[in-house]
Amino acid sequence: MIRFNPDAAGEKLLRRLAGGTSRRGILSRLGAALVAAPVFPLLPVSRAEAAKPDRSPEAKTAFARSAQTKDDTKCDYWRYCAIDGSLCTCCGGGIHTCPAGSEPSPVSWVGSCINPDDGKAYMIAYRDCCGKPTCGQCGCDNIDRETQLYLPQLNNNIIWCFGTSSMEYHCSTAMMIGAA
Amino acid sequence: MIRFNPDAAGEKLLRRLAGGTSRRGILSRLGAALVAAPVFPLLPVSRAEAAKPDRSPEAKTAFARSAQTKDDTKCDYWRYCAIDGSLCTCCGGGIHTCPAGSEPSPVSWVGSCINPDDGKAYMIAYRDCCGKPTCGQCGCDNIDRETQLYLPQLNNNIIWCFGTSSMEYHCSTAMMIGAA
Amino acid sequence: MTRLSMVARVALFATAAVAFVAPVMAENVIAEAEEASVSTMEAPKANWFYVRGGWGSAGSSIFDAGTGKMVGMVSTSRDSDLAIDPDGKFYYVAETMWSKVNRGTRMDFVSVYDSKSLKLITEIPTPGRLIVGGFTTNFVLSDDGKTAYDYNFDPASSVNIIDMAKRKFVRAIELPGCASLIVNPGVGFSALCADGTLATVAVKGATQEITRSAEFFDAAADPIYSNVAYDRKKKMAVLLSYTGQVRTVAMGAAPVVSAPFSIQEAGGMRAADVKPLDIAWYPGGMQPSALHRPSGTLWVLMHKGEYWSHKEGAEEIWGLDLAAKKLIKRIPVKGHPRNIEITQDDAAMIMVNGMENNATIIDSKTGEVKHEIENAGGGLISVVEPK
Amino acid sequence: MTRLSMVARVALFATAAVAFVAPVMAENVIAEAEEASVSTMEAPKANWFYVRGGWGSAGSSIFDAGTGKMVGMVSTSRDSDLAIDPDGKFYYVAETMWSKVNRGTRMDFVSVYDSKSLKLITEIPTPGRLIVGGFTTNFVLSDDGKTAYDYNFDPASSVNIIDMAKRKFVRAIELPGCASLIVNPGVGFSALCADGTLATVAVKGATQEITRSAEFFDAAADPIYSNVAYDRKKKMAVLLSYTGQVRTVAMGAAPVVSAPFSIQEAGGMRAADVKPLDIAWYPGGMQPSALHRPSGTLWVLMHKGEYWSHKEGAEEIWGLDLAAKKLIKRIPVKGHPRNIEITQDDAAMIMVNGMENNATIIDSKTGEVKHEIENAGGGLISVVEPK
Repeated sequence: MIRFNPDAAGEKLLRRLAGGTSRRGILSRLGAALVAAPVFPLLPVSRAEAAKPDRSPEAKTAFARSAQTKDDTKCDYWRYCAIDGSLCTCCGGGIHTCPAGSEPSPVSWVGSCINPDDGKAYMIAYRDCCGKPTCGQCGCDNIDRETQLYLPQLNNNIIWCFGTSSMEYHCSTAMMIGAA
Repeated sequence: MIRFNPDAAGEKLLRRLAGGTSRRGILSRLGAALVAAPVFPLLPVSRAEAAKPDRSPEAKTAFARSAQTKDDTKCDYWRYCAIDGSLCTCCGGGIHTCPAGSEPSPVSWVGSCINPDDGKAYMIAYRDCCGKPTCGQCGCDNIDRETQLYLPQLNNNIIWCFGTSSMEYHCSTAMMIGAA
Repeated sequence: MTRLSMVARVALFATAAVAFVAPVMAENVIAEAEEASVSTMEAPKANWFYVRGGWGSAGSSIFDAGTGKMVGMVSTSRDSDLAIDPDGKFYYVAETMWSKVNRGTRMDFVSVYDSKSLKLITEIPTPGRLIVGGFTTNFVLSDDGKTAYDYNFDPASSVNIIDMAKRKFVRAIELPGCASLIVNPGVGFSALCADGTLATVAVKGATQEITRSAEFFDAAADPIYSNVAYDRKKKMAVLLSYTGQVRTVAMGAAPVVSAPFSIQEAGGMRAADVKPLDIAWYPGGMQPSALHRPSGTLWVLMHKGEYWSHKEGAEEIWGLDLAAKKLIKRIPVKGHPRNIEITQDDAAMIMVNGMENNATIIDSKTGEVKHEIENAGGGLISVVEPK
Repeated sequence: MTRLSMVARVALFATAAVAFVAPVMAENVIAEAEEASVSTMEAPKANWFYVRGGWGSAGSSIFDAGTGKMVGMVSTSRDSDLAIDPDGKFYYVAETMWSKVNRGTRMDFVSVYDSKSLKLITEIPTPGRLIVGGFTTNFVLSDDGKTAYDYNFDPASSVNIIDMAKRKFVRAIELPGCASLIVNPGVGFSALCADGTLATVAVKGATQEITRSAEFFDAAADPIYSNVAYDRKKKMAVLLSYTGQVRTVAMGAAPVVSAPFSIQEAGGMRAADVKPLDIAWYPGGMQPSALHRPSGTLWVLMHKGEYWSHKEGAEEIWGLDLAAKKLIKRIPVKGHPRNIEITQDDAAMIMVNGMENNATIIDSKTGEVKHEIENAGGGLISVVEPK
């Protein structure tokens, strides 16, 4: 089983996109990041690595301070720190399950959210479910560390229905990738 | 100039649709009425004929009692007694003018409305303007003598965009036909 | 661009491949990456409401009457009509599309969805249909689910017959002056007509015979709501007029229309009439009544007002025992709802909704509000009819 | 059905024929039947606001800032982008459609509308575009209106170059890691990049040269809003970051980015920073700032809060003199608007709108609310830019 290395990917990778100095290097990495994102959700993370200390600043956002871990049909559920759209959990789907008749996008945007139960940051992939009209239930727009179009994997306005048979937006899931 | 005969068409014609006894006759007349409607708006009416006494019951509806004749961008403007939709007067059009880029439907539903200034009933053709997205301004749904689908020219739910290049509904006009 | 697209495609394959890897449950792996999946629906259930969104909406949300939760959505494009296969295997959507959304080539068809996967199975092209929202009687299925009748208006009236077993359009029958289709088992269908009659179309292979009842209502003075309820088991339709006159129709080759009775008189009040100025309780809304078939109770959205207020939202829901012709319940209701439906099980749960897109689920036995659902949709409500 | 259709066609001809009959004004004819007509627009005016409907909307309503009245609508299908021809002759809409509304074949093109008749003139096919709502910098026109740059993301970044004079797609340029296009007169275009630089694409016939500025912002820690304002006359762009850092950019082959200054410091407060917990005034919204080009004033939607609240609706509108780096006005505002734009005339009328689809027109000089428009639309606002 491949293990997810949060120092090589995840938050640090995303930070590096903005903080590096070699332009060519950054460009090629950014290109890779765009397409590598869909692979993230499939890599388990070991407890040892996930157990690293809380890495601010996002630990202290207003969202993180009031987030809960009990009800994933509410906007303040901890994984939804950067979600925008209808929660699939309110639409007949689940936290990582698209409602019947819709199709999960193979690519996604991501967020780095704090689980209040252990105080640790996890990387979350927001996969849109596509191919049906907007669900309309439980509309949320949380924006912890959400950025603009030039950093698209951290932007929550884009309709992430690439690679699906229809680009109609139905709802959004919040899949655990691993520790961030 | 052809003169409009309110005894041969208009309200009486519509009443006759429901009140006749010869089934075949009614059927053929109804078929004709459906397609004859668009011709109504083009026939002027003489004052003599329009000056007939107020013919109830519609004279006394709640709408008729509170209708006004000054502002055709309000739902209570007298001609709007059976309109459903956005008023074209609020959308860049006029009482009988479609907003730029939209197209008047050649057929329409009709209403019989009282002008409070003279207390008389007039027949109004509600022509939809078609081919653009819904205007969204000044939504009204007035229902004096509005009926159901089997009397379609008196039903205001149908999208009356027949014979236009697009059936997208934009807004509704209220054209004077003549005395009812 | 080419290079990146290739990488993207590789990534897609990677996703598919890893999906077959078994999850690792070992204690030292806590934050296991999750897999994307797609849920499956149950077959249509008696306690589900199918709620159309507001004007222009493209979906019908399904809510469970017990939990008040959304369980799925059927794609119902703007001004389309939904019908539920009596066997529960399919959803049928009669719809109209243009090749460029609001322009281009018009296409009319019935889309067939698998009721469990909600995947589109096929489309059955038809010659056209009436484009209107808010009516239940433009697209109806025969009791056995094998034939669909799809009303067309262009602006001449006709009915398209569709063979749902063979999934193909059969032929159109002209029907000037009539609309509001009621299935007529073993015969074909019936329809309300502008001359105050009920037309019955006996479909016989490639021909049909159209007969008319005697005139029994005044389509201009006291119209019958187009949204007629039909009871498959009793082969009975229930008609409600603007003033609150209620009639039942025993369907058949020569349907028998009962004498009317007044919903107000059934409640001990004087009957309402067609004269404005008089104040009375009137039915109102787009979908103003719902028939609970097992108990033979008609639930009607009622409001105080004058005549010609037939679309007005409700202040009360009235429960009418059709056999006894007695008003058995009055339930006050908030939000001026314009649509009502009731589940066809013993729970008999009512849903109402209105212009604000919110829905309320009410226990018809107690009048108790069970669920209030924001943004549920403001359009037509459908339920599964008992076969 | 055939017979009736024929009659219908005859009726249409009748309509057209009688339209030529002169109106009779004689005293004895009072209730003359009216003729249907279609209005014509004026060319795009400096005091018009083009307001996109909410999510999923298919139209942009045009409101006159003086009267607050709607004067027309441009068809802008879901998630399309609107651009106004600098010569005022055309509206351009970059859009994406499917052949069956939500399924079928994808088509991307730029629709060209005559600005006076609002009739569709032609469609210019393109290879694709980013489907997203709420951004001004995905579809931009060169100052002379002859070239359009249309951002694509699939999910690799590129820019489609479209010759608007010849009305054809020219070619696509790959631009990984950058978006938010700014036209760069005589050069091509520039774009903000994830590495904190500004990329400049010098388009030279069939080739291009892409250069980068030095890094000047942190795209993850303090992003610059994608909705960058650009001043054609001054050939200057204005950049606003989440914390309220303001920079101007002198466009050119090697754009010059000014040193940033803090909008809060310009108002005598301490600068806001990226640490949560601290409370400060922050910019917020989808379209959080509007540039009044004639006066060099930036109007910004501001709210009190913590960092990472960059989409939050406004409590105040701040007017910032860019040259003096001084806050010159604070206007309290209701309804938590998320979009702002300002007319480019001396009247300098502000429009704001928000989630409730209502718009407010405010006199920027007095802060007075001039018009409140219900259901105006909750999306992006556009104005005519001075040529």
